[in-house]
Amino acid sequence: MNVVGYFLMTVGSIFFFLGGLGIFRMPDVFNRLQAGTKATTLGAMAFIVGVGLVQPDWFFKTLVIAVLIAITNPIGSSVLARTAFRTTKPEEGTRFIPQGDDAE
Amino acid sequence: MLNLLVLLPLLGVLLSRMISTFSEPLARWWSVLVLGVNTVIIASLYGNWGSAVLLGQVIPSTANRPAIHLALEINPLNWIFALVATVILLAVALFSIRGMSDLENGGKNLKTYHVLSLLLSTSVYGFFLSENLLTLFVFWEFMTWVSFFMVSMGKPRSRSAAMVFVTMSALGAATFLGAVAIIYRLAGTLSISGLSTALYRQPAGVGYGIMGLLLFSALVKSGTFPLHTWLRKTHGHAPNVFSPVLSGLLTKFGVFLGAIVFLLFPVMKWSPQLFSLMGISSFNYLFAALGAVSILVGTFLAIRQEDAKMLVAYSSVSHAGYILLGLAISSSLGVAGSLLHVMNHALSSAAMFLSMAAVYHVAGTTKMSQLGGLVDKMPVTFATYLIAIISTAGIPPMGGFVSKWLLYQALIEKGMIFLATAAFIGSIGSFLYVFTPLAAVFLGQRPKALEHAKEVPVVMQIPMVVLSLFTILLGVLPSIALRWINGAIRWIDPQASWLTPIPITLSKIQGAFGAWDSVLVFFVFGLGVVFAGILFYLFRKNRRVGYLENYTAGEVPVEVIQSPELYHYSYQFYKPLTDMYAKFPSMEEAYEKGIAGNIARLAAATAHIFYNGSVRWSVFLALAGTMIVLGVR
Amino acid sequence: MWVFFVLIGLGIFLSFLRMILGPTSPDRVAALDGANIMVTGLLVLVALVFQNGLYLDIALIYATLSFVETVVLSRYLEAKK
Amino acid sequence: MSRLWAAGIVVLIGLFLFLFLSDAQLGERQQVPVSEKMVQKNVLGTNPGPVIFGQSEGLEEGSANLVTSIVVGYRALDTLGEIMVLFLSALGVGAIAHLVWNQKLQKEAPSFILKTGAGIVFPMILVFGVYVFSHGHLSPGGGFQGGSILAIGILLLYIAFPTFELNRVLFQRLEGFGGVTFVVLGVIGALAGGAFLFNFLPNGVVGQLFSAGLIPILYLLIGLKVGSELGGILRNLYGGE
Amino acid sequence: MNVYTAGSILIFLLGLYGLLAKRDLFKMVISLSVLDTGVNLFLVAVGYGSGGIAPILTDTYPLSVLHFVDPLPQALVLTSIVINLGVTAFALVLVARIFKKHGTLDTAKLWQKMGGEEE
Amino acid sequence: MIALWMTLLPWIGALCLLLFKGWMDRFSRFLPGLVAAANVLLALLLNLQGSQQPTLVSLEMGNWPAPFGIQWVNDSLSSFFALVISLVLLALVLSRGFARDKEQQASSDVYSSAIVLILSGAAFGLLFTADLFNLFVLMEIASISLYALVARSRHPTAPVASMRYLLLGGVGSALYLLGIGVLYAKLGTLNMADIALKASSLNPAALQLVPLLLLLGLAVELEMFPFNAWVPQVYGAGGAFVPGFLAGVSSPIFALLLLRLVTVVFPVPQLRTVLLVAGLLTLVIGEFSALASRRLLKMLAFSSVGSMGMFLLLVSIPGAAMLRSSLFWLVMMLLAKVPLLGVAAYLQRQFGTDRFLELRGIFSQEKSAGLVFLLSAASITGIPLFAGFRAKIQALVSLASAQYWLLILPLLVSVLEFVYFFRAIRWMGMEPPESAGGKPVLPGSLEGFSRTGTLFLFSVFALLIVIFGLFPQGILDSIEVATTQLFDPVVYARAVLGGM
Amino acid sequence: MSKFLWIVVILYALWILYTSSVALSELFTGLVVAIVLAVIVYRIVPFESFPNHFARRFFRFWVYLPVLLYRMLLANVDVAKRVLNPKLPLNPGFVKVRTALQGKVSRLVLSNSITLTPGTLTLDVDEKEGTLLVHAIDVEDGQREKLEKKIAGSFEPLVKEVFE
Ligand code: NA
Ligand code: NA
Repeated sequence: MNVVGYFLMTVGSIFFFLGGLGIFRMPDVFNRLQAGTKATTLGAMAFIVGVGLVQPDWFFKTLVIAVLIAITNPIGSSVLARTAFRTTKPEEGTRFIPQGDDAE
Repeated sequence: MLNLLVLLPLLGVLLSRMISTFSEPLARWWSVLVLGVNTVIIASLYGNWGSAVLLGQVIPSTANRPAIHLALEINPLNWIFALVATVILLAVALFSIRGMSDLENGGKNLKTYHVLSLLLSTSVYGFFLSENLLTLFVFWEFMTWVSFFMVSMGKPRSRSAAMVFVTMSALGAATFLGAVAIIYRLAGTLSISGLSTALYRQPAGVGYGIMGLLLFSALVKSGTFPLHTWLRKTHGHAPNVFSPVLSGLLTKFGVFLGAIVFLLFPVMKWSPQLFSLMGISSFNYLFAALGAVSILVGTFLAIRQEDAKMLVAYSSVSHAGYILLGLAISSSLGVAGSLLHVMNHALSSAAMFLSMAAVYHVAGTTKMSQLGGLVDKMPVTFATYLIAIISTAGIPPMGGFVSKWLLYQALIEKGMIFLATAAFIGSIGSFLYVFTPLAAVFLGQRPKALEHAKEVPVVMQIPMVVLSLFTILLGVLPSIALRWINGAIRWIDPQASWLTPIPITLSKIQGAFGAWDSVLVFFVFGLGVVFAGILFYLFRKNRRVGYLENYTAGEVPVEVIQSPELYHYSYQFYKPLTDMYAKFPSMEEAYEKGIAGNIARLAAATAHIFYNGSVRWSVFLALAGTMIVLGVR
Repeated sequence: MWVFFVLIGLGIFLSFLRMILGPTSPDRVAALDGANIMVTGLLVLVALVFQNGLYLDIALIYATLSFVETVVLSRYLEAKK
Repeated sequence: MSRLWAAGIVVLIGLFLFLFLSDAQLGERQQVPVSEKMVQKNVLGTNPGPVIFGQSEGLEEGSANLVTSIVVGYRALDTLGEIMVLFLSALGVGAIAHLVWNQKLQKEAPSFILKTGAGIVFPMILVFGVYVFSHGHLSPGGGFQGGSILAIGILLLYIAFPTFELNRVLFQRLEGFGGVTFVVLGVIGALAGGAFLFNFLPNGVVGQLFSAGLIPILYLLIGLKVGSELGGILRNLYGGE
Repeated sequence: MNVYTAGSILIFLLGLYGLLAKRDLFKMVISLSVLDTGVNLFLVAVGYGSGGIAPILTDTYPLSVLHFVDPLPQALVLTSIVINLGVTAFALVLVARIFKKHGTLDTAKLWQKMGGEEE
Repeated sequence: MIALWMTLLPWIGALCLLLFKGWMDRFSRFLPGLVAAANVLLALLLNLQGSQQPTLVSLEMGNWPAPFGIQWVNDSLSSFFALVISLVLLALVLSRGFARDKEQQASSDVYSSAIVLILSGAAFGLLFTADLFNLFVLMEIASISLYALVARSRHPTAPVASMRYLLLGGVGSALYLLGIGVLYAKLGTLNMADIALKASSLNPAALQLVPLLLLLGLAVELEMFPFNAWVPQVYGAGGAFVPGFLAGVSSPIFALLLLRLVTVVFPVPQLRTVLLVAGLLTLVIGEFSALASRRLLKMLAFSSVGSMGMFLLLVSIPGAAMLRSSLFWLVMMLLAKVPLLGVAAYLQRQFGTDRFLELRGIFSQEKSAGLVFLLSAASITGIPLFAGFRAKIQALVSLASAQYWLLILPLLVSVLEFVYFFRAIRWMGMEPPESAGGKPVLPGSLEGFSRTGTLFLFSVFALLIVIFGLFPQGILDSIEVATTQLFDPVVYARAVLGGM
Repeated sequence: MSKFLWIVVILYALWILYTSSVALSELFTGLVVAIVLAVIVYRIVPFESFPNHFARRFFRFWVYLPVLLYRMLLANVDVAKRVLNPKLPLNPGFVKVRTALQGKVSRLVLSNSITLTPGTLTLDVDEKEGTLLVHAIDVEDGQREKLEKKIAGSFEPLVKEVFE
């Protein structure tokens, strides 16, 4: 149990780091959000549940936190992305592929 | 009995308001009645010296000092002042029965005026009969407030005059309160008659400090140089019937305070070793000199005035100077002269203002250039004015001469040549200025508008006549008053060598250098006057030449058309003389524009610097304050 | 244990850099959002280190707050535009 | 006034403060008698030994969170004051907010994701809020924190649904209810124990949900009050009226 | 004085600086809340003993004789935070009100705008 | 418990206004008045209790003894001032009720009524509390209420005035809290009595820093220079309640707190030095600024600053006599300032302005307002036999017995005071009215019962000024008892700390 | 099961999980809280109810979850690659993706799933059109149908079975 827990924590923290790196390095806000959201969500889930496994008393609590993050983080990112879409210009070369009907 | 003197007018106020709702004229008579009763009481109190508590603790008692009450006292010194006060108040009240035309015409609320005048009387009785300095102050402030409103009831510019009055009074009050606080700390008592004993062992510096503070307010109130500037404006714009009270009485508040300071704070006791000048302490000499300057300034400024009321106002400055001079010399002759002069000046200046009010009543103005030739229209008024100015100028046989004679005796006794010269110049000057109104108002050519002028009603004549009679009496038999004054001198310090009663008989006064037989002089002068009168009557001219007709015969200057009074001979009557000191900077202007203006500017700057609209600046100030407070260590 | 601290700390640090650098407001908010999730993780780690479950409560609340914060800021930016 | 001035003043204040504080030797305090006794729950001098989580019973003060035992126990009056402050703030905002906003702050319609997401997250937030103020005596939470979380939930609703309008009068009554009940409980304490805010309920076992007497109840009221107050403030900020 | 105290005082000073140097009322209000935060941190720092544990009895720290952090300053800070929150909320609405009324938040301009109404 | 009820009652009232929102809105107009009247009764009861035997009653909140719990102490000083302040509050609340706008929404009236109620509760709490942090909380309640009330005023500068007040108040309370922090770090207690006993064990730096920080915290409400830049605008924003409250309730209360701080808790010489300098500056700058004011409310605001300066000056000097005169000064000034500000606010409301030049000759039309103004001005300038004179003479005697030079500035500025009050009377009372009817009157100007009621309230104060001027013995006796108690910190500490 | 009961159950479950306590007091409080809150949030919660096939939905959920987790893992590996190797070609673009899902919750779950899976991020859902606006790191050749399939195709049926 402990081993699994620490493994998850390790994976989680690595994803945290990667998320940070992604937020830092990616070229525009959408790419940053992409990298950031995926990495931090999975990172948080893994890490927090990992802690829950290391300390089994807390397992359910950590589960609740993980679920909360899993629900809220993508929503937050989507909302922010829409804001970015409406307020900023994406990186050069970004294409817009509309629905068939819109194109005509 | 003593308390009645204050309570009666105070109760009278309430009744006066009630009476005036039925009948306003009746309220005028009511005032006369109240003041009459008070006069009787004061007269009857002579010799029944004592004190009474009016109201409970003003300063509560503490472990080691007794409480200070609002209390009254009557003693030989303040009885004299009270007597003068009640006579003048009564005279003015009587005169007011018909003499308030300026107020009536101005549409002023006479009901309010009666209330105010009774309140003012209350303050006057209370002030002169105070048992302690705090009571004195109470009635003093009382008087200031009431006067503020009474002055404001005058001509349109009287409001700003009242502001000047209040400002000066407040200054005086501030120094007075400072002195009171210090005395209370030192002595634990404020009782006037006990001051001398209570302050006996204090260091000289403190003593002079207190005296300086008190004298400052005395100078303000008495209108003595250099704090005389408020008098002109206030008198010039105050209601006519208020001027005699203001000049004859209210300036005596300051004199009374000066008397307390010089007579009950004996400097000699405190510091005999203090550098002395001409036989008196240099402190006293300073104030004597101030008195002398005041005489000169008052005289020269009076000479320059175009308005009879303002002229009399400045004459008050010069007379305050005489009184201060005598008190500051603090010799028996000086003190007696001063106290006598208080009576003389009160009577004569009240009489002068009343006659001016009478002229106003008839002519609607006191501007000399618009008046003239009233002598045969208003003989009683003319006589009153004539007697008053003779007394004022210090010419025998009127009372004014006797007091001035005593003062000269005192000056010469001490060998004060400079001061005596100043006083003498003042006397000469007063001949000049009292003559201007005499000539311009009563003599000379009568303007067309005054052809149908009539003498004032009898009720107004009575007080003028009575005051004139008193003036003459004080000239003929000054010994009556001097007996009272000797009583006061004895009361002030029974053992003192510096202050002893002056030797008098019924008709004779013994000075330092000779005696004065007033009765004899009176008869001599009386004969002279009668003789001159007969001559005047016999060789009277039949026709007079109008000066306006003569002067405008040729090319008419533009100014003449605009203001013919430029050619009235009273206009710039002493021009060659006044030109000599016209360039002299005006103290009034220096005070108003200089000091008051600068204070106003300073105040505006303060408000602007610390309380401007900037939010950031407020934060800055607060934090700077924090910084400084934290930096205190 | 310090490995976790270092990794998460670096992640937060990088996010903060992005927050400072911007360049657009959504960039900063995105970085803040990312950092907040990492802080949540950090709080859970602190709970483990101190063996004190109370920090989990704090982490939960922090996660909730961070979501609302992100949403509010995005809506604010949208409204401001 | 330039920044330089500002900096100068601040530096000087800082300097003085630092000098004072270093001279005052803040760290020197050896014992804090007041707090020590509060921690031991022995202010009245009746508690014989140490307090043990999950075991000690009938203590003078039954909260496991020592901060809570001060905030809602030993110094509960401050907390009454504190909720009055928040109450005032809500009143003040309510009193001038109608002079501020005439139109809705929100121009853009919110996204579907936000609307739907808010509908799901909001109930969770409420649960957490209630958890926080109902466990205030056992955890770092408390009425104020819980109430704030409730208000955060309301904020989310406002953000997500531009047409959302909370029932203002109901919320104000809730505010009033929370406050009045707090005071009434305090007065009941006075009747029962002779002192305002006397904890007249049994304290139970330290660490259990139903323990610490009045504290959970007070925290519930505070939570309600704070939640509705902050909600009301948000409502006003969000362009009510 | 330890590093926490010093740090909190620095934050306090930062708030002071903001209050002094900023001309925008909104920023001044924010500075005020920074200032308050500094003071609150100071209170916490004052009660903080090194190695102290959060003053809550739990399964893991079940005994009151343990070395808990002084809870009283924390309780005070809790109250103080709420108060600051109340003040700040009100202040922000006030800022909005001022902006609506005068059209600016710049203190210098506000001063000018109000100049006529001042005296 | 009576003391506590004086706070609880208004607070319950405020909470009930919202609890029964919608049902009680009409009632909201009268509730503050009712509560204020009840508080007057409570205060009377408190004083009756005290008159049997002057004791210190310590209220232990939650039965927690000092210094652990919060203590409220009801001594002679606080009971006496509770009575005074409850009376002032009653007048202010009633005049506020009279001045209510007809077109004003009932709901916003609920808000401000609730705020006023909370404010009054906090005011009494400040009088009684013996705990420095509880004091902070109550102080914040009072300040926030005032910020809110000022912000609600319709005067054009009101929001900015409120903002300025808020920013300065915020700085002040932060400094106060910092002081509490240092104090707690050193002594580990917040109870005033406990601190009084332990203060001597503080090291010199702490003993200096703590009182200074606490003083800085109170300075804003004490209207102490340079923390009083908010004063003119906040008073100037007018209203029937706020200026009167500031001058008649809040500054006296904070003055009392300062007194306790200086005499009971920290009798430190440095503190007195700061108070001396600050007092002189406050006095002089306040009075000078008053001289420069062309608006009545601002002039009165500055005058209020000046009298607080005098108070600070008096407090800065040790000794029972000084204490007595400072308390007396406080009461007498309060009695005059409330009607003055009331009349000013009334005039501002009726005629849409409070500039002297625009109010020329207004008293010929508003006779009773004029009379009230006149009597109160007479008192505040220290015209003999008005209440203010008693205070002034005592203060001067006290100052003289400390240092002669202390007399100089107070006396000089008293001349200024004379001048600006007389100037106001001259413009409003003596000058002939100049097209007074031409001014636009506010839509909500008072008529009929409201007008009579408002004027009646302040006439009562004017009457009190005259009565207390002639017969001040009652107040003097109360103050004497209070001073004696205040001067025995050990008794205070024993009473508060019980058997400790 | 009615919507109300669903809400109560979910909230109660949340409470029990979070408190992790079987003490009666906690259970009781939780129940009360769940019921009271359910009343409050009843109108706000976006789903109407899940009327039938509860067991099947529950089973399908456990199919959906591993798929999601697996895709998330893939996504993170992808992120790792791109972050660590910035030279990887980026070919970003916005795509409107049509969805057959009708329910609010299911659409939300879909959009969240898309966000968490490799290279894509949902920006918005157009309720009327039934389309999702998606940002994709690599839009390849810009073929919409292909992209649609790639982005939504794998999740749509799973989500439909669980949440619709
Ligand atoms: Na708690
Ligand atoms: Na708590």
